[in-house]
This record gives sequence, structure tokens and C-alpha cells, in this order.
Amino acid sequence: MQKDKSQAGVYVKNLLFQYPQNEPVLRSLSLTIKPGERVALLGSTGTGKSTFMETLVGLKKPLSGEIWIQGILLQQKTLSQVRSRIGFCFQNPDDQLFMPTILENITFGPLNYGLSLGAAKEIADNLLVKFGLEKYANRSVYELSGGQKRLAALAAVLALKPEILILDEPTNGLDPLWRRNLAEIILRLPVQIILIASHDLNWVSKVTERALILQCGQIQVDNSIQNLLRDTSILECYGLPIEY
Amino acid sequence: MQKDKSQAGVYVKNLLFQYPQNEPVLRSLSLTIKPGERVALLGSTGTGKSTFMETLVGLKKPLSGEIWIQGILLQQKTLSQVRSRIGFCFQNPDDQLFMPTILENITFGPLNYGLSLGAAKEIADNLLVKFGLEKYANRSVYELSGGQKRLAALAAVLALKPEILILDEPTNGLDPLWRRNLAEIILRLPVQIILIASHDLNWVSKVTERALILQCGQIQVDNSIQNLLRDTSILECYGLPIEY
Amino acid sequence: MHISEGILPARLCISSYGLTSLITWYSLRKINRLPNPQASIPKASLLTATFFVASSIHIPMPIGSVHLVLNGLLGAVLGYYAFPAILIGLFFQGIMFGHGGMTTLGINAIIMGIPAIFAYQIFQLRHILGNKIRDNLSMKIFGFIAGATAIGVSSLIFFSLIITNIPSGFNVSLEQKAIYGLMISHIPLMGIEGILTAMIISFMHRVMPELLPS
Amino acid sequence: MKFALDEYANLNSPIHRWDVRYKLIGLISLMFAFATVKSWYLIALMLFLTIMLYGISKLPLSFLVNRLRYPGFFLLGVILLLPFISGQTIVLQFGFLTIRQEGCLAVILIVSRFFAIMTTCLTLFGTSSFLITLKGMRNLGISPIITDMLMLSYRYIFELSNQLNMMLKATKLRGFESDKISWRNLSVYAALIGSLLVRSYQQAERVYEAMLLRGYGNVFNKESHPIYSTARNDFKFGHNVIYLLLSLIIAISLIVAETFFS
Ligand SMILES: Nc1ncnc2c1ncn2[C@@H]1O[C@H](COP(=O)(O)OP(=O)(O)OP(=O)(O)O)[C@@H](O)[C@H]1O
Ligand SMILES: Nc1ncnc2c1ncn2[C@@H]1O[C@H](COP(=O)(O)OP(=O)(O)OP(=O)(O)O)[C@@H](O)[C@H]1O
Ligand SMILES: [Mg+2]
Ligand SMILES: [Mg+2]
Repeated sequence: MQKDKSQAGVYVKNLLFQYPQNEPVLRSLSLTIKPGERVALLGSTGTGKSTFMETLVGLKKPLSGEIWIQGILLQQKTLSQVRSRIGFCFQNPDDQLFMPTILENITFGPLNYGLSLGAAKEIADNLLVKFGLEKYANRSVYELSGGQKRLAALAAVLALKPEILILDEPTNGLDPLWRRNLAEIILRLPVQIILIASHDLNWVSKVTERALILQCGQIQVDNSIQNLLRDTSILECYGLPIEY
Repeated sequence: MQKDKSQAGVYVKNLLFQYPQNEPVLRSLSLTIKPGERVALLGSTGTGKSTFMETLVGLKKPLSGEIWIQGILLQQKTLSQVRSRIGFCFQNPDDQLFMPTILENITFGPLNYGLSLGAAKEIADNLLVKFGLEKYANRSVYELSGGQKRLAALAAVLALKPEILILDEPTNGLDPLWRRNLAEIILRLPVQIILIASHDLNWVSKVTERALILQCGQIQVDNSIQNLLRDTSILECYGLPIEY
Repeated sequence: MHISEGILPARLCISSYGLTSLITWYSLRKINRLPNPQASIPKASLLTATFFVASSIHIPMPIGSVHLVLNGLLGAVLGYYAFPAILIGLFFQGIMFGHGGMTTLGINAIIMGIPAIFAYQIFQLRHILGNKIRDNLSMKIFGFIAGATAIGVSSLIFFSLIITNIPSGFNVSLEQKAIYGLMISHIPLMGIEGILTAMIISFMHRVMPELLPS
Repeated sequence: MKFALDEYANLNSPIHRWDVRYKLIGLISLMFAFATVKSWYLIALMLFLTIMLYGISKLPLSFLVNRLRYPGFFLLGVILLLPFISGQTIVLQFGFLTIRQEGCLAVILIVSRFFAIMTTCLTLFGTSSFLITLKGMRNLGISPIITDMLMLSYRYIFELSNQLNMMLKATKLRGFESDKISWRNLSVYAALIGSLLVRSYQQAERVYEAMLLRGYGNVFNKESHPIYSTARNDFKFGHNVIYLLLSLIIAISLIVAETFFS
């Protein structure tokens, strides 16, 4: 175990987190994700999936425990170093698209890391093509459909060329066709690790291989997603009836 | 056809709607829904499902065409009469829970239609029990989980004892267990007609019988949902790949 | 820029309540004459809540950080709803955070609200004076003037009230000098508020022009 | 909810049971009377009354402390200089620093009034749920436009501050450094506030539609506002009136004592 820390990937040990005046949400959670893994994070509402993901990028500070990302210990002074390696997509794309146009939303990250306007635009142009958004580059965010907003948010996050991608319920509000498109895009992304929280078991099983179930503040199940989907009694027991 | 107008149910003829400076969204849409039917409204993003549902309750005014609800022609002077018979749930429950507490949100409608405070509270109490929200009656909306908000919004709408219930993507953001609970609640509701727009084919097939596919401003497919689910090529053709 | 409880004499608190009621009454009368006054209530309320939330943002400055007031923006966007909106925002700030309070609600509403009404008038002037320039530029110019003036007038009223009502032992000319001094030290703040007001208005103009009063 | 006012509205104390209409008039009069206080013995009396009131209300001390701390510091920032500059009577002198009596007294006076008024205010709004307070205000004749706006803004403040919070998080995750000032940073702040405005504007339209669908502004109903005026003429000489009279008498006595006997 000890060796994993300084290596690539995500290494989490004994994470404890609680909101003020509440019960702990994460209770001594430990987890290792190696490069190349695509992982689904499952669990019913309010089990702490979003909270856990936010601790990984330092948005929530755990009471105790260690987080190592790509061999770097997450702490105040490594925060921006770690964040530059992680792409994080919130559940609601509106939260992520705060600049007036799509193009500006995509160049926002690269500009913050000191790239020139030209270089940032080049990155953005590539991504716009990849996501089929060329036509909308200068359109205001408020004139997009839900699916387009989702793609724009993803493009904005990928502009930083993250090694690790974290998505919080990415299929929310998408129609089946967009869900398929998104799955295909995700499978082709050049990132090392993908972690996806989702309630859509069927969809997430198409883009990930390993599944974790979070409950009572710990990872209770850690299995290949195909095995898990076959084991309906386990799923049922964690409040995830497969037929819904 | 002509006969349907003055009868119960929903009768829509040659509906034309467009947003200012845009192409028409609904192009001469016609549709009849009889009492007792539970109908799914399918179609990919931006085909106009929400727009259509909003015209049914007079939130959007069609350029031409007629809408008859339970034998009443929808027009300015019948608006409140028609609305009192329809329960409409938006996609985002936050938009619907505008009063601070759940109880207030539920009694809001009945009080507006002139019920006494006591009568309104009685209705609310019944609904709170039905949706398992008794404990939360005086809790502020902000402190509820997504699933609970969804249920509270539904309760608020049902407080008016609608004959027709319209739901816009009710499973968005719900975990599988809540999706199952919601399905069970919906199947037991004492309403005459249910119309549900959804991208979750699997879920919606469990609560409805008839399916409509909206595209290019018209109802292109009108079939039993079980037949439709078997016909993957049709679904694929309307951008609804069944496996996603 | 709120006057805390306990500083001002009660007489001033009460008479400012009178003035505030008068302006509120006048605004409500204007609102009630709009074609559909009810339709704007949710809009004005959510925008009030937005301003309440936005004024919690801290903008870093060379010395410490300032938090925004945005009463100029509020006036420019909300028009006649601005005064009631400010009254409500201040009410919440008073009872939730203790910025200001119940007895000083009237005076604080005047400090923030009257400049907001000025800001609205200034911003509307662009239809008369700004005809010849591009739309976006005239929005920015008048937005800047509205934002900077509003905060300027607010701080002028604020400091005059504080200096003249605190038993500082200053004589009149010293008081005046103190007010001038404090005003000059607030010029950077006026600049920041003006720039941000102009930028936000231009953002809205690009993204959702119908939000701005025509 | 960190700053929810009515966290402790469900406790049971005489102040909690006091009808909110009478409570509003009674305690607000008291607050204004406190604002008039200037003389020594009245300050002591005022502080004593305030502490009694807070004690009777059974609100926890932490509620008061948490809410007085920040405005307290803020107030001190404004009046901190007074002991050094105001007055002739020198109490202490170290080198060039002189502490003057009149300034010290002014500070004590202002801080006491601040404490008394704020505590009374928190007692008023902390002992009934906000909606009930709003209904009381409505019954006392406050315009329905104002009470409706109060209700809706209260409901959405938390919603919107959550949205702002998420957007701020998103900027941080994409490398935004908020602690320096530059033209670009200002434009990012403007975009954040602008986005918040646009989003809330869109949400407001939905909210209004949702209200319409549930009969808002309905012709059947004379009183078409979410905050109802349920005033009944139930004037009885009960505890409500006694508390009201008590607080009015205290308020008037304080004012009279201040104006005529000091
Ligand atoms: N700001 C907060 N303050 C207090 N408690 C919170 C806060 N945010 C979340 N919680 C609580 O922490 C728990 C975990 O929340 P979290 O959002 O991480 O759940 P989740 O697994 O992402 O749920 P969902 O599937 O609904 O997104 C929940 O019980 C929630 O009520
Ligand atoms: N306010 C508006 N102004 C202009 N166009 C609009 C507006 N609202 C929606 N549209 C457009 O009208 C079309 C129909 O929108 P609608 O929201 O009804 O689609 P939908 O079928 O409900 O989609 P989804 O599945 O994403 O909810 C879309 O192409 C959309 O871009
Ligand atoms: Mg979550
Ligand atoms: Mg829709």
C-alpha cells in the first residue's frame, strides 16, 4: 500500500469528512484508483458521492485522512498543482458556464494558467470541433439546449488537458441520443483516469469497468461493473434496483 | 372527431406555435387523449415536448389551433377554470416550491381557490402522509434532498385535486429507489389522465401505456409503449436508441 | 456602508422611517400602475435575492478586500422596484447578519435607495444623450456613471451622518474636512463599483438584453 | 442553513407564544425606546431588560453570540477612535496617546444601545417562523407587494447563494486566482454576478408560471397573495395584550425618563 502513494493514480486513505453540526458523511474511506481505470461511483441519494468527489479536488477539506493525486499529497500548497491535473464536471452545467459565450468558457481555464490568447483559442477550436459546437462558439450560453450545455461544460473542463476526469451525474436531462454520443466521446478521451458518479446504471456500465458502491461513508462494494449488474440482490440491498 | 371537443379528455387540433424570431416548434399538431389514458411523450432534446405541455395550460399561447380540456375551450376567460383541473409539474422542483416550507407550498393552491385555511391544511396533511413527508411539513425546502423535493412538488400540484396530471421529466436526478417509489405513487394516483415527458424510456414504460413521439412539430408515432419498445428501428430513427 | 444600531439618535431614525415610507409608497404606486404588477413580483424578488447574494462577494484590493454594494446596478436594472428591493435587502442584512438593523432600516434605505433612484435616471438618460454612440458603448458609459455616482452619493450621505452624529469633538470645519477626506479615500471604490456596474450591464446586454429596462 | 433566522422558532417560551402581531409592535417600540437612551442609570436598566427578555425567550446563547460577533467588530471599527479624540477630560496618558473620558462614555453608550437593540431584534425574529412573522406584518397593514417580495426573496436567497457558491468553485477548479486585482479578474467577477442575475431572472419566470398554475392572482379570490391577511377580530384581554401593554409602558417610560428626568 505504502508504495502507491508516490505513484500515479488516485490514492485515498482513511478519509473522514462531516458537515458542521451533522453526522460524518465519509467515515474512514480508503480507495486506490490506478492509471487506466474507468470507475463508476454508485450509491443512493445523499450517500456522499458528490461530497467525496469534491474532497478529491480540495473543495471540501476532510477532517482527517490523506489524498494523493498522481503522486502529490493534496494540501494547501499543492492545491493548484493538483487541480490543474483534474477535470471536474458538476452535475449542473449552468454552474460551470459563467462566461458570456461558449468560446470564452472554454478559454477561461487555459488563460488562467497563463496561456496566450492565441494558444487558448487553438485549444478551444479543437474542442469545439470535437464536440460539434463550432457553430455555437460565439453564442450565448443561455441559447443552448440542455445537451449542448453539457457538452460545452465538458469541453471547458477538457481544455485544461486533465489527466484525471471526474463527472458528477453527467447524463442528467440528456436524451438517449446525447447519452450515446456522450458515452462515445468519453470512451475516446485521452485521460488516464475517469471517475463518474451516476444513477443511470445502464449508461454508466457502458463507459466504465469498475464499480464502487458508497454507503454509510465507506466503499462497500468494489467489483467489476459487469459482475455487479448481474448480482441484482446486492444492488437491491444498496437501494439500486436494476430495473429502474 | 368533432364530437370529442365537448367531451372529457384532452383534444388538441392544428396547434401552431413558434418562439419569436424562430422556426415553428409545433406545426399543426393534433392529438386526442381520452380519460383513463396514461401517455408518455417522447422525442429528442429540443423537439418541443415542454413547449407543447405548456401550451396545454395556457403558459404559451399558440398562433393558431384549438385546445379543449375536459370539454372546455382554452381561452383567456376559461384559463383559470382549465388550470384548476390540470396539475403541472415542471422539470425543476425548485421552481415550484416557492414558499418557504413544504406545508405552505401544498396549501398555496387550495387557498388561492378560496378554500379555508382548515380545509387546505386537511388536504395537505393527507398528501404529506401519502408521500411520506409528514416529518418535513415545516421544514424549509432548502433542506430537502432532490427526491424529497420532487415528491413535495408533486404533492403541491396534487393538492388542487387535478383531473389531468402533466409531468415534465419527473425522474431527473432521482436515484433508482426513488424512481421506483415515484412509479408506484404515480400508478396509484386518482387522476383521469397522465401525460409524462421523459427521456427515461425504461422508467416511463412502467408507468404509461400509450407513447407519442414528437418530432418536427408533430406527433409522428402514436402506439402502445410496449409495441414501441420492441420496435428498436423506429426508436433509433427518432433519435431514441433504446439501449441508452 | 451600513449604519449600525445604537449610533444615531432615535429622532433621526424615526424621521428617516417617515421619508422611507413615503418613497416606498410612491414606488409602490408606480408599480401598481404598471400593466401587470403581479408579474414582476417574482422577478423583483429574485433579483433582490441576487443582489443580496452578490453583495457578499469580496473583491480583492491592494489593501484588504471590499465587498460590493451594487445599488447603482440595482437601480439601473430594477427601476421603480429598486427602492422596495433595497428596503427588503437591507431588512435581511439587518436581521440575518446584523449589518444595519431594524431601527436604522429607514436611514439605511435612504443611504442606499435614493442613489439607486438617481442611478436609474442616469441610466435612462442614455436614450437621450447616448443616441449617437454604439449601443454597447453607451450602456457601458452610462452604466459606469450610474454605478459610480450611486456609491459616491451613498458614501457622502453615510459619512456626513456618521461624522455629524458621533460625538467626535470635532468642530464644523474639522468635520467637513473629515468628510472630504473620507470621500477622497472612497474614489477608488467608486471606480470599482462603476467599472463592475458597466461590465455587468454589458454582460447582460450581450447575454439577455430583455433584462435591462428599455 | 447557516443564517436561517427561525432555527429556534419551535421552542416554547412566553415570547414564542406571544402573538406575532403584538410582538412586532411591542418589541419594535422597545427597540426605538432603547435608541433614545443616553443617561447612565437608563443604560443599566436597558441592559437589564434586554438580558431578561433574552432569558425569557429561551433562545440559546450561541444564537446571540454568533450573530452579534461580526456586526460588533464592524461597529468597533467605526467608533474605536473615539476614546482618543473625543472630549477634554483625560483619563490616562501614555506618551502621545491620551484616553479621554467623554470618548469612552460615548463608546460605552453606543455599544450598549447596539447590544440592546440587536438582541431585542434577534428575539423578535428568532422566536417565530419567518412566514408567521410575515403574516403578522401583512396583518399590520404592510403592503402585500412588500410581504410577497420578502417571502420570495427569503426563499431564494439560499438557493442563489448555493448557485454562486458552485460557480465560484468552478472558477477555482479551472485555475482562477481570485486574490489579485486585474482587469480580467474584474470581468470574471462581473460575469459571475451577471450569470447569477440572468439565471435568477430565468428562474423567476418559471416561478411566476408555477404560481399562476396554482391559482396566483385568481379571479375567484379577493386576496390573491401568497401571504394572507388572516386577521380576525379576536381581541381578547389575554397574555398577548398584557405583554404588549407591558412593553409599551416600558418603552414610554424609558423615553419619558430620558427626555424629562435627565
Ligand atoms: N452544505 C451541506 N450542509 C450540510 N449537509 C450537507 C450539505 N451538503 C450535503 N449535505 C448532506 O451530506 C450528505 C451527502 O450529500 P451529497 O450531495 O454528497 O450526496 P450524493 O451522494 O451526491 O447525493 P445525490 O445522488 O442526490 O447527488 C447528504 O445527506 C446531504 O444531506
Ligand atoms: N424561450 C425560448 N426562446 C426561443 N426558443 C426557445 C425558447 N425555449 C425553447 N426554445 C426552443 O424551442 C425548441 C423546443 O424547446 P423545448 O424546451 O420545448 O424542447 P423539449 O422537447 O422540452 O427539450 P428537452 O428534452 O431538452 O427538455 C428548442 O429548439 C428550443 O431551442
Ligand atoms: Mg450528488
Ligand atoms: Mg423539456
